[in-house]
Parts: sequence; structure tokens; C-alpha cells
Amino acid sequence: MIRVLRKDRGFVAGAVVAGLMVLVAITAPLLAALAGQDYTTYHDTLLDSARGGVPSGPLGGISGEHWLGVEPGTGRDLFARLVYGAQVSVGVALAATALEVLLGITFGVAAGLGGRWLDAGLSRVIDLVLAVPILVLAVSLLAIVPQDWPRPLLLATVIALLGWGGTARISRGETLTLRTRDYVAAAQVSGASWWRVARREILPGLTAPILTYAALLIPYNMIVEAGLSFLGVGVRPPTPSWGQMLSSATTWFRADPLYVFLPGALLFLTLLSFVLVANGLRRALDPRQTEVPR
Amino acid sequence: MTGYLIRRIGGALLVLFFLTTLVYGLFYLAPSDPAILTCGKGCTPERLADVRAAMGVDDPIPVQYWHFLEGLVAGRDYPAGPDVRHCPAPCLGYSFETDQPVTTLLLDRIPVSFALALGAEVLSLVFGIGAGMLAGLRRFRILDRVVNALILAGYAVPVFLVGLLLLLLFCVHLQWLPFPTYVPLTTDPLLWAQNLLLPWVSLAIIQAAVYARLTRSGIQETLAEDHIRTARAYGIPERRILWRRALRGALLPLVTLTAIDIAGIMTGAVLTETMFGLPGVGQLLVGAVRQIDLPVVVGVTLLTGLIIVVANAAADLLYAAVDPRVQLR
Amino acid sequence: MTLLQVTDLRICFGDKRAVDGLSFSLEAGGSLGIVGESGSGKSATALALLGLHQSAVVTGSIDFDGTDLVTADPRPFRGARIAMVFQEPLTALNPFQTVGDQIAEVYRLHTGASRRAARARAVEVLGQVHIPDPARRASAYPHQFSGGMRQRALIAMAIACRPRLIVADEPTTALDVTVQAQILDLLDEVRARTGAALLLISHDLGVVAGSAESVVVMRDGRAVESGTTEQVLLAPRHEYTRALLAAVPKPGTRSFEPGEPLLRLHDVRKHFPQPRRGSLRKPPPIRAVDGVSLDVCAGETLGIVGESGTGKTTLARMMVGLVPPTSGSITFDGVDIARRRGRSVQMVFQDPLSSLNPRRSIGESIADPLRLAGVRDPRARVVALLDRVGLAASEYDRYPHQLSGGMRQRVGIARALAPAPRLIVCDEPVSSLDVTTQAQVLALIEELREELGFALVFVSHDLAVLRQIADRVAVLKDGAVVEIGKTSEVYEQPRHAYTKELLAAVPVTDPAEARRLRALRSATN
Amino acid sequence: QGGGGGDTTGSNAAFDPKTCQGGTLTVLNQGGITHLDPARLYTSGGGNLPSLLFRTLTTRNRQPGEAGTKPAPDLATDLGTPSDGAKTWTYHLRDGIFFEDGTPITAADIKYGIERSFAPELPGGAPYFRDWLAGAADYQGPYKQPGGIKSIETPDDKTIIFKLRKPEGDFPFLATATQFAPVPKSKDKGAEYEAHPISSGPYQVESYEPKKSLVLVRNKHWSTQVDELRYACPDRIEVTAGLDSAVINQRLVTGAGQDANAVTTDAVVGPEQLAQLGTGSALDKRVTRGEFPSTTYLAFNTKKAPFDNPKVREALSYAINRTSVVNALGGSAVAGPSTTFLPPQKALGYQPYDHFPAGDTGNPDKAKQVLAEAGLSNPTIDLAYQNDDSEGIGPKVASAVQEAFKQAGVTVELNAIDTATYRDVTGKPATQPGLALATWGADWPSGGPFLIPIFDGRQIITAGGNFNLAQYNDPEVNAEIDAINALTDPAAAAARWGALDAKIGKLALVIPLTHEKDVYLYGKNVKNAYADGWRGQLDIARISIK
Ligand SMILES: Nc1ncnc2c1ncn2[C@@H]1O[C@H](COP(=O)(O)OP(=O)(O)OP(=O)(O)O)[C@@H](O)[C@H]1O
Ligand SMILES: Nc1ncnc2c1ncn2[C@@H]1O[C@H](COP(=O)(O)OP(=O)(O)OP(=O)(O)O)[C@@H](O)[C@H]1O
Ligand SMILES: [Mg+2]
Ligand SMILES: [Mg+2]
Repeated sequence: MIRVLRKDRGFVAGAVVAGLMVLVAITAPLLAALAGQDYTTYHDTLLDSARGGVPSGPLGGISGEHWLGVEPGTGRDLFARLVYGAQVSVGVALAATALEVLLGITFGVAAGLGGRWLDAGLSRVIDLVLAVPILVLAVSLLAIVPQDWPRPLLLATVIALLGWGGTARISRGETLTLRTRDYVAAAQVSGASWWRVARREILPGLTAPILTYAALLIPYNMIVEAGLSFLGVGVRPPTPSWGQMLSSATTWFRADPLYVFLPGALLFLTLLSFVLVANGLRRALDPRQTEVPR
Repeated sequence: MTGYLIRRIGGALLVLFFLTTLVYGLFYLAPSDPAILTCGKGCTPERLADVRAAMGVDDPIPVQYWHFLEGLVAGRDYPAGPDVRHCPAPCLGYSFETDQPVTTLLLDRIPVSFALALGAEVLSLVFGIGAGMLAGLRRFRILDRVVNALILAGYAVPVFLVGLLLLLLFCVHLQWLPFPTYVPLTTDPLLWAQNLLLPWVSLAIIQAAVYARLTRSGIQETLAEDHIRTARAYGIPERRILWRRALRGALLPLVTLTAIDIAGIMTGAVLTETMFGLPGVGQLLVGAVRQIDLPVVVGVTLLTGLIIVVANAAADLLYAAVDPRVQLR
Repeated sequence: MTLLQVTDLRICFGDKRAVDGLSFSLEAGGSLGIVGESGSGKSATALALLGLHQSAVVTGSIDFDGTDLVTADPRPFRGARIAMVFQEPLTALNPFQTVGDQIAEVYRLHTGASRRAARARAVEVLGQVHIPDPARRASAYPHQFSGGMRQRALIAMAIACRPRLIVADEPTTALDVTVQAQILDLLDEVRARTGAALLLISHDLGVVAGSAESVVVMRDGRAVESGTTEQVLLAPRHEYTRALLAAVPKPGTRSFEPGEPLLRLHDVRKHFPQPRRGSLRKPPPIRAVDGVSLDVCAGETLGIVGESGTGKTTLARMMVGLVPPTSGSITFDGVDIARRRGRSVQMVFQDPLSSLNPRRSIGESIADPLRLAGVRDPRARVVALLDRVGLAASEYDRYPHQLSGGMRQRVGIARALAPAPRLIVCDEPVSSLDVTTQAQVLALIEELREELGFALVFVSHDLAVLRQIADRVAVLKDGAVVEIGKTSEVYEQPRHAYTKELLAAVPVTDPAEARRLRALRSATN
Repeated sequence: QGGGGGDTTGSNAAFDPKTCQGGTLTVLNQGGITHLDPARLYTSGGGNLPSLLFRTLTTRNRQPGEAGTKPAPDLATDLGTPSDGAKTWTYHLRDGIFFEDGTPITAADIKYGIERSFAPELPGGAPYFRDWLAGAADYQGPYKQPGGIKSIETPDDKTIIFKLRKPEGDFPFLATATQFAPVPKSKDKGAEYEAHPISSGPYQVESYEPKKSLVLVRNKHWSTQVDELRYACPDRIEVTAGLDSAVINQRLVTGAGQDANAVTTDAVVGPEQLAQLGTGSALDKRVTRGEFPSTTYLAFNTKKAPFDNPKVREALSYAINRTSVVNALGGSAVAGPSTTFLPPQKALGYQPYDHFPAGDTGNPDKAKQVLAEAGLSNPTIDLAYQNDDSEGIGPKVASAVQEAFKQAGVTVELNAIDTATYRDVTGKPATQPGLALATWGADWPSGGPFLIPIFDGRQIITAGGNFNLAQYNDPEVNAEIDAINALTDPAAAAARWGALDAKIGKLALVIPLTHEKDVYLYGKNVKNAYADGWRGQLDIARISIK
């Protein structure tokens, strides 16, 4: 499999960029320190207050000190904010995906292995989760929860709570097929308990479909996080996230185009790289799998 | 068929019931008080208590919920000034914020959301299927590559990013299009379409990627099926095989998706509606959530659930209509 | 007159030579059988006749009625002069088009007939293949037909344009014996009536014995032997042909007195509730097993035979406690089977691939029941078991997909043997294997039974296999036992009409006998 | 024409109210028109759109600059006659005033309108009058108590007398509120009245969809003879609400089609337009600049440590960086730094002072020093703010404050509170955080409504709805407030309000941050658009599009 993936040029490119982004996210403080900046310090002197607070100077105030210029309205260093933004964007997406996979497998396997009633009950729950529009409900939920809970964690939790339906559906379907396999029957004939069957016989069979699905879930969740931050219910200041930066950039279209372009391009690039990784995994692991998170 | 419908409707009602209960429960847990907003600046506690009573939010939540269910089934009377206001049968109450009947608000928003969804869907189907076919038939290798790249890119852009870029390009730089504001179809069809064009396109770019991918893999899978070999063995021309059989097999899953996707856009396109200022269902909900406008929130949730349930049923019926193998159960 | 002359045909898929210098010829109106094991290049040859290969390199010559199909455009021939019947009737028809339309489409395409005429022709040929009420059934979709009917519909499509040659690639492999007999009879009848030549491809010597005038035996893409059916089957010259014939199960010779009843089934039923469709009324349940009472005695081999869907698998699974019966009792040694899973009863499954977890090494799979029985370090025991079923100890760490079908089934047997059971239930353990492999596995099972003395329940749809291995046979029909008794008695003096019908449908390798049975069948119909 | 900004040129010189009539005016707004019931509207000086429909006893004097900060008689013949030491106010209605259906407006209609505004079924209006009017606090409105309220007397159709609980020299200012608009009892439909409120002003409602659109057409029974203040130039006014502010401003800049006749009453220009303004471009001629008296400030809860220590409050006052707050709010064009609580309007009695000079960008050294005196170094404090920027006290300002305090070694933990519940949380002393962002705007241009709710100790409402966030209660200050309230001469009152503000400022109960500046664009064809001193906006009742 690894050999197959190595030959997939899209996958390799995606994996490199995605890995780089994860690295950037992890080493954000280091990178910012390297640039000699942090993401909270205001630089009012670099702004033209009379013109609404646009960075003075060409190209959004790019200079030797501020490699990518400064944020209009505050003068905070854009490079520092972008690398810290990666932390939230990538971190939330990864955490949410992990949680979704956990929830989805638990519910899916329980439904698939359980009796008629358990399956019917859990399936309705899964249907409900699949049916609700994630963004809309996330907005409601985030408006209700106390504001002082740790925000990135909360975002990941909310996204996961509303988004595990897909993983659960796949796990359930896959479990239903796997449980008809004779090797499951063989294990049962040998006297294995349901728990043992789930662990030994079902779970290994789920890895490929779940892995490919989860790989696509990461960029999807990243989009959701960005969307929530865009709607203003995401991270709280002064923490930056690409979605939040894009959201505040909307009023600076013409006055400071770079401010729109940088987070936008970075977000797109990262998403694309994760999609490429997912695509490669899908082809390598399970050529028939076409399911895509929606 | 009748039995199917009855069971289906029963199931749908159950889902809707749980959904509303859930939303009521959530807002019960929420620490905010809708009466405070309504009462306004400088509201004294005594006044607040009066307002709360006037709004009917002084009862315990289960009682309120019961009244709500009653109103839904049998209509409901509200004390409002000199006369009593009667809210007829599917009564969802009155908005706390504007005092309009929630049903009116919803009916007002549905056309907007529907227009958005339908247009976006048509665009995405046309472009998605077109691109998917070009790639699926592998006639031209380069085209396949290009379409593939576009499909991947489509998966990788968030709708608001597309929206931003489109706005930047067409409204700010080129100024070919006005900044979008919703114009009802009945007022001016041309303006209507002109203003909806960007939202449509930004939704379609992403949706089309999904369809293209499905079409492509569908065509390739169908072409590998046994009955295609039979057709070839009996000399059926390749073109006929492609158009009549492969495409049909490939488009089948799309039929189901179409209904569900329309519902998805109608209920979930919050970002697009916010971005382009479209007064649709999603925007209504976001506003209502911010204003703790419980009747509107519950109303939108119910409508959302209803649309999704109806769409799913429609998808099943459609599927049964186009695929003779499927039996409704 | 020679209709088809294949000379030095070679088909390569990249480096892989699927067919390697094959030659044969077929007279107009004649019939030729091609037999060979899986992967010997039979289908590749058939597809080459119609130029249906897409990625293969085809060389040599295929002279059909004066045209070389390797070089000429094969399209005008497809369906019009050469028609094909495929192996999988379930998927060979377009699911979105009615059967009548599919036949009519082909007919119109080649004759340019009017819509109405084509439709009439479709109904006509459907009648010719004995589809009841053809005018009405022509508007049915394939999924509304049973497997046998679909195969008839494909044959109808084949004869619609009055072709000179019909190529049938394993037309009966997926069908029951009785249906298989009917389809073979039908092909014979069609050939007689239309004068088309028949090229019949099968891995089953019995299938070609009754239907083909001459036979080509293929192995690794080459013809190892060819000649008239009598010549090849009665006096095989090549050793491979002899091996094939030898692998065909022979009546068993063991005489055995059953011991104490071990497993007792008393009025066992299994009803599967059917999902509601259309109406609110609950449909009647599927009676998969409907009142079976029988005993399995210590040391004996009980054969259970029946056609597809008669409840064989359900019964077998109930015997090991995998499926709880709806009513009735199943006891092992006087204890309810549900409460004594694990040690005493084991099972061997039909599909060796699906009965092994693809993600675990085969050693681990065999070790599992041992671990559950409390063995700490089972590796040594597993290696011993592997050795016993004829596998090397080095296979321990390999995965199922790295083994051949026969090896996998050996692993399945080793796993069943691991906890030293007193009864092993085998559900069609050899049905998915080649004849030669089948013979090896059967021999292994017999050997182990001799040695270890366990009782055996052997489920199969193949009467010949049971005749070789079973002491007693139970014939299952619609979930009930219609006849049970000593193997020799059931086979030689069948009492129940269904048993007789089954026996008459069994393909035999003796051409004369095959012809006799066919005559018998047409007489009874 | 003083404060009118850039439109003293060309077009305005030719302006003549006699010939300004005609055309359709488009109003492009972000929010508003949530309600149209005079009992539920909360406006300053009668509002912009509401004052086209509702005439009140008095209204703002619709003049640019300083003159516009005074009240003027509207339905009444004068600004009212106080008696009993400004506890009783008597008004006489002018002649020839009619509702849109031709019925004459009587004193009883005004009384009924006020009574309605006390009904809990119609919540939302300004709270002052319930506090001022004798017996109003217990009055449940005309639906539950049809007998009416005793403290408003209408001896005849033309006379209305108000009996107050205490002296209120600002009564003529309050009488501009929409709750003083007449409502005919026969037409009242309670909550549904606002679907078509009966107009007494120059326009009447043709169609109304809350939060979306409002179309006004001429009221035939209104004439310039009986209303000198409103010009009512356009024949028709079409309001669209719910637009994005960037979209509104872009449309006003482009001015295509109907947008040439458009104005906005709530979309202040953004950076996109600011970049073009002040460069002598054509756009400079299409802008009004005004100042709505308002203050954005940091409110201390002096009952909570460490803010019970005046030194801590002073230290933070030194630390604040007003430049970054101004930039966060959109730059110097739309906000100015404030060191006083009263915004810089003469009518409010503004007297400049800067008790804790922080300079433009803060004085962290001084702050650290004062903190050290307070025995506190590197403290961590909580700052409450709204979770969106809609009211200018959201994340942008909060993080600017956080950053400024950080320079002084103070760590600020941000405490976001949902905008919808913000006033609820901060207005209840039990839940009120130690430090909160707050903003206060003038209900009328006088020191009273600015200082009383914030610093009058008797206004501390423990059950909720409190604005005295400092929970400051000084009998001396309370007495001074009462004394100024009894003054009926605005000029005399203003001087004493200013002095009071400067005095309270010494205590550092709040840190004033900024005051609002309003920059609005208007369409190419719009004439006579100037900002009034009361609300800082152009007055639709006076502009023309001809
Ligand atoms: N499209 C293909 N690409 C590559 N190899 C192929 C292809 N089709 C067949 N082969 C190989 O060619 C050989 C002959 O295949 P063929 O299908 O003719 O066998 P068969 O005799 O029909 O076997 P079976 O009884 O299993 O149907 C096999 O080894 C097979 O793996
Ligand atoms: N789990 C199930 N639910 C519903 N029906 C079932 C189930 N299992 C088996 N059946 C039905 O019970 C009948 C008997 O099935 P079973 O698999 O026992 O037949 P079989 O004799 O083994 O057939 P085959 O030879 O095709 O394997 C069939 O009609 C089948 O459709
Ligand atoms: Mg084959
Ligand atoms: Mg079976």
C-alpha cells in the first residue's frame, strides 16, 4: 500500500503540504518568535487612522519586520497571526475528526451488531444526526453554551457532536456486511463473545473505509470551523483562525487586498492538500469507496 | 404504497417531534431570557415580569411546550391589546422580536431559499454531470486531468471563500454585477436572476464537484458491469451503450441526491445567505438565534426537519420511479 | 461444412498468456464442448470469437464462415450471426429495460425491423424458450425473473436473430441441478430447431457429456485433448483428462453402523419474518426450515442435500447454535445446543475466503478457538494442525489472500479441528472448488474422520459428492425432509418423486447415460 | 449651516423648501424597522423614519449644528408650561391637526398613546416616563386597566396636563419620544396596530414588512401650514432593511438607477470608502459628517476587588491606549478619543478634562507606578464584552483594551457575553462582571439622560436593568442631580451637568474611551442633507431628491 501511495504524485504533494501545515501549527510560537513578532501586539503607528486604519505603506505594510504586513485596524503582525491561525484551523479539524471517528464507530458498530431494536433505535439517532444541517445547529449550539468554555475545544466538540453521522453510517453498514461473513460466524461457533467479535473481527475490517472517510472529514471539518469563525461564533479574540481572519477581511476588499488573499490562499492550499491525501488514501485502500462527507 | 406513505409520515412526525423537543430543551438550558430583549433598555424587574407574562414565557418550559404543541394542532389564542389574536391551526406562535406570525415569516423566506437551492442545483447538475461525463468517458486524457483537478479543487474551497472571490471579482473589480440584494422574482425576473447569479455559482462550484465525481465513477462502474458486455456482444453501438445504459446507471444516484441536496441548500446555506444578504431560511435562523427568538428558532427547525423529511421521501419515491428494481418498503 | 475454424489462437493480457496456441473446429449445426478448470482460458476464447477483448492482444486466426474474425470488423457478426449466452444470468441483462425491449432492440438493430415486428419476435422467441405467457412477461424487468428464467431470456435473445453459432459460456454454473438440466435440454432443443451450431463452455465434464458432440479439454490456455465426446470421456488419452475424470466423485464404499444419537433435532422450525411491502398487512414469514426431526449419530456422516433456498444453510447453522430455532429443540448430548457452543460442535463453511478474516494471519485464525478454550500458547498446536491438514508450518503467518482456494479450505478444516470437536458441520465445503481440488479436500475430510472418529454433517447440493462421502442422506425440499435413509437406498431406490427428479437431473460423464437421462426427462415433461 | 459637513456648496444654495417636492426616495438600511408601533419604538428625538409618521408634543429643532440640539414644539403650541416647581407640565395642542383618515387629533389621543406605551403587551419603548409620571410604575396599560391613568389630565380636547413624581426640567426633551404621539383608541388593535399605525405626520404607511421593507406615501391630511419643521419633499419613500453595510455603501458610491436617490440612516462608511474620502474626490460632496452624542467606556464594578480600590482604576485609566480603540472602531474618521464621560457636545454641558492623562497611546509606566502604589503588580483581570461588533463594544475593542493593559503588566482575560444577553448580565449587580465594555448614547441632548442612569445612586436596580455599573451612590451627587433636574433653563443646567461630570470623573468610576462620529454617504440626487446636532444624521424630513 505504501508503495502504491508513494507513486501517487497527488498524494505525495498533498502529504508534504499537509504535513508542513501541521508542522507550522505545532511550531507556531517558534515561527512567530523567529519573525520577532507575536500575534497580539498592536502597531498603531503603522496604520493610517484617517483612512479607516489601513496599513500605511504599500502591500498592506509589508516590511522587513512584518514579513506579510500588518492587520488593518490593529496593526498586528499578519505572519504571526497566520501561523497561529493554522493552529486553530488544523487543530480543531483534527480533534473534531478524531472525536467523530470515535463516536461514529461506537454507535455504528453497536447498531450493526445489536439486535433489531437497538439497531432501529440507533439508526434513527444516526438519521437524525445526518439530517440536521451542521452549520445551522452549530451556530445555535455555540450561541447557547457558556462563552467562557475553552473555545477551540468547544468548536471541535460541537462539530464532532453534529458530524459523526457519516462515520456511524459507514461503520454500521460495514458492520452489517462483515457480520454476515463466515469468519464472524466461525468466531461465534468457537464461543467468542460479542465484545471479542467486535474487537477482533469487525474493527480491523473497518479501518480501511473509516480511514479513507476520515481523511476527507479533516478538510470538511476545517471548512466547518472556518465557516463558524466566519459567522462570528468561532474562536474568541485575540486568537486568530483563518476563517475569522477572512471574516474580518471582507470589509477590506479594496483597501487591503492582501489581507483577504493571504488567509484565503492558505486555507485553500491546506484544504487542497488534505483532499489530495484523502484521495490518494481512497484509491490505495478502497477503490470502490465513493462516499464523501456532506 | 398507501401503507408505505402512512409509515413514512408516521416516522417523519416522530422525527419532527424529537427535533422540536430537542430545540426546546436546548433553549431551556440556555441561560438567556427572551423577555429582557423585548422589554428593551432600562427595563425594571416589575415591568420585566409583566412583559414575560404578556409573552407567555413565564410558564415552566414543559407547559410552554405543551401550549406550543396545542397551537400546532388546534391553533391558539394570544392576548394582545384590546382583542385576542387568533393564530390558526399550524400555529408556530409569534416572533418575540417583530411580533409577526412565525408561519408568515417562514412562508416569506421559503421562496428565497428555494430559488437559491433550485438555481444552484440546476447549475451544479449541468456542470457536474457534464464534467463528470467528459472525465468518465476518458475520451481526451487532458480533459480528464483538468476535470479531475477541478473536482479536487471543488472539494477544497469553502463556500464563503468562493463567495468572497466572486464578489471581489465581479462586484468590486470588474463591476459587471451589482452588489447582490435579493429582488423577488415577481418584481423583476432579470434583476432576480442577476442578483442570485453569484450565490448560485458559489454554491454550484462545490456541489458540481460532487456530481462530477459521482458521474465519473458511476460511468466507469457501469461500463464495467456484465450487462454492458452483453450489449457489446449483441452489437449494440458504443454510443448507444454510453448514452442509454452507462449514463443512466451513473445518473441514478444523482436523482436521489438532487432532492436531498435541494433540501440541504434550503436549510443549510447559512453562509451563502449571510454573505450575499439573501433573506432566506438560514439567515432567519441565525438572526433568531442571536435574538433568542424562540418561536422563530423552533419554527425554522420544524421547517428544516420537514423539508429534509419530505426530500428524503421524495428521493425514495424518485428512486423507485427510475429504478425498477427498487421497491418501496 | 466447417462453420468455425480456430487456428493457433493466442491471447495475451500483457505478459500473461491466457490462451496459447489453441485450435479447434466446429461443423455447421454441430456442437462442441470446451472443458477445463478455472483460469484455463475458456472465457478468453469465447470473447475472442466476438472481438470483445479490449486490452488483450489476439493473434492466430478465427475463420468463421470464410471471414477471419481476428482481422475483420467483428461488429456485424455480434448477435446477428454469432450470439452469446453468459455465465451470470443475474447481471447479464440490463436492469433498467424490460426483457422484451432488450430482445427487440437487438432484433431491430440487426434486421431493421419495425418496432412492432421486433416486439412480436421477442414474444415469439420467449415462447420458444418456454417462458410461460410470453406476451405478458415480455414487459417484465429482469429482476422480476428467477435465475433460470433469466438464462432462458438470454437464450431467447441469442436465437432472436437466427444466428449460425451460439456460444454459451458456463450457462448453468449459477443454477440448481434441475434448472441446469432444463437449460441444457433447452439449448439442445434450440440447436435442433434452429440449426445453429453450439459452442458450450463448462468446467463440468457432466455438462458437456450430454450436450456436445465433440469436446476440447483445455489446460493453461492449450488444448490437451480433443475428439468426439465418446472418445474423450470414455477413452481419455491424455493424463490430465484422466485426472479430471478421476476427480469426479464416485459412490462411497464404506459400510457403517451408526452409534448413539449425538445431535437430536426435534420438529425444528426457522421462520424469517418478511419485511412489510406495500401494504400494512404483515406478509407470511419465509419458512426456511419447517419441521425437521432427525438424529446425527456418533461417528456417522449425514449428508443433507437440496436445491438452492431449501434451507440447508439455515439448518446447518442451527445445528451449531449460530441461528436460534423459531421452535423445536436441538440438543447435543442431551444439552440445548445454544448453551454448549465452542468445544463439541464446529463448522466448516462454503466460501473459504469469506470464512477467514482477511486481516488476520491464518495461524491466528486457527489459534482463536484454542485461546478461547484456555490454551495459553497455542502456536505449537496450530503448527501441528497445519501439518495434519497438509500445510507447512511456514503458512502460519500468511494471510488468506495469499493462499489458493484449496489451501484456504484446509485452513478452515484445521480451525474446526482445533478444539477437538465431536461433531463437525460442513456447509457445502467443496462447492466453490475445482474438481481436482474438490477431490483432494474430500479425501482429506474422509481421512480425518477415519482417524479422529468425529461425526459429520455434510451439506451439499451435489448428489455425486454426497454419494461418495455420506453414510445416510436427508433430502430437503422447502425446509422439510422429504426422504432420509442409507445413501445406497436413497440413490438406488428413491421413494419420493422429488428425489427421483433430482437424481434424473444430475449430469453424468457417460455420454450414453446422459442421453438416456435426457430422454427420460423429456418423457416426463 | 454649521455642522452640515461637505454640503454647504452648490446644490444646497439653491434649496427652497417650497419647491422641493417630488420623486421617490430610497432608504438603504442594515437594521431597523423591527417595530412601527409608537409605543414600542425607542428613538432619540423622535427618530428619523418614525418622525415622518408620528408627530409628538415636541420634536427636535430640525436645524444643523447647535440649533438642532434644542426641542421645538410640534403638535403642541409651545415647549410646555411647567408649574409646581417643574412637577406639572401643561401643553396646548395647535389647531388644524388631523390623523391620516381626517379625524382631528385630540388631547385624549395623546393620552391614550402614552397609556398604551405602559402596556406590557407592547414592550420596548423608552423607560423614562414610567419613572417620571406619577403612578405610572403600577399602571398596566389600557387593556388591563381601561380606566386610564389619573396623572394625565385632558380637561378639554386641546389641553393635556402631566403630573410628575418629581421635578423634571427636561420634560420638553422627553416629549419628543414617540410615545407622545397620538393614537386613536378606535383604531388600536394592540400588537397588530403596527401593521398600519395611524399617521399624524407627513407620510402614511403603504406597506410594511418588519425588518425588510417599508413604503411610505403622502398623508393628504397633513400640510406644511401646521408643521414648519418637516419639509416632506419626496412623494414616496421606500425603505429596504437587512442589507449589509458594505453593500449599502458600495451602492451609494456607485449610485446606479434608483440608488442615486438613496440615503442610509444606519450604515456608517467603512474603510473602502474612507480611503476615497478627503481626497477631493466627487464622493466628498456626498457625505454628511455628524456626531451623535455617545460615549464608549469601560465600566468598573466598584463593589468587586480589585476595582473597589480607586488606585487600580486610576492606574488602568493611565494605561488605556485610545488610539488603538479608535482604530479598532474604524479610524479617526468615525471615532474620536474621549477623556470625559460627557461627549464633546455643548448642549450636554461638555467641559474638557483629562484627570489621568494617558496620552494618545497610553502611559504604561505611570500605570505600573500607580499599580505598585496600590500594592498590586501584574494583576489578572476579567473584561466582559459583547461577542459581536454590532454595537461597537465587541471583540475588536476588547482586544485593543487587552493589549493596552498588557503593556502595563495587566493580564486581561476576555469574557465574551452573547450580545443578546449582554445587558441582562451586566445590568444585574449579582451577575455583573468586574470590568465591562459599555456604551451610552443620548436619549436627548442634555446632561441628564447621560449622567443620571450612570451615576445616580438611586438608579441602582439590583433586580436587573441597572446602568449604574459603578454602583456609585453619593447622596451629595444625588442631591445635585435633583437640583439640576428642577432647572428649566437648559443653558444653566448644561453648565452644572458639565461641572458634575468633571467632578465625578476624578473618581475614575469609568474609563471613557471614545465618542462616535458619523459619516454617511448619500446618493447623487440628494439635496439639503445635513447632520442635525441631536442625532448626527441627515434628516429625511428635510432632504429632497429633486
Ligand atoms: N481482462 C483480463 N486482464 C488480465 N488477465 C485476464 C483478463 N481476463 C482473463 N485474464 C486471465 O486469463 C486467464 C484465462 O481467463 P479465463 O477467464 O478465460 O478463464 P476461464 O477458463 O474462463 O476460467 P473460469 O472457469 O474461472 O471462468 C486467467 O488466468 C485470467 O486471470
Ligand atoms: N437471515 C435471513 N433472513 C431472511 N430470510 C433468510 C435468512 N436466511 C435465509 N433466509 C431465507 O431462507 C431460505 C433458506 O435459505 P438457506 O440459505 O438456508 O438455503 P440454502 O439451502 O442454503 O440455499 P443455497 O443452496 O442457495 O445456499 C431462503 O429462502 C432464504 O432467502
Ligand atoms: Mg470463465
Ligand atoms: Mg447455503
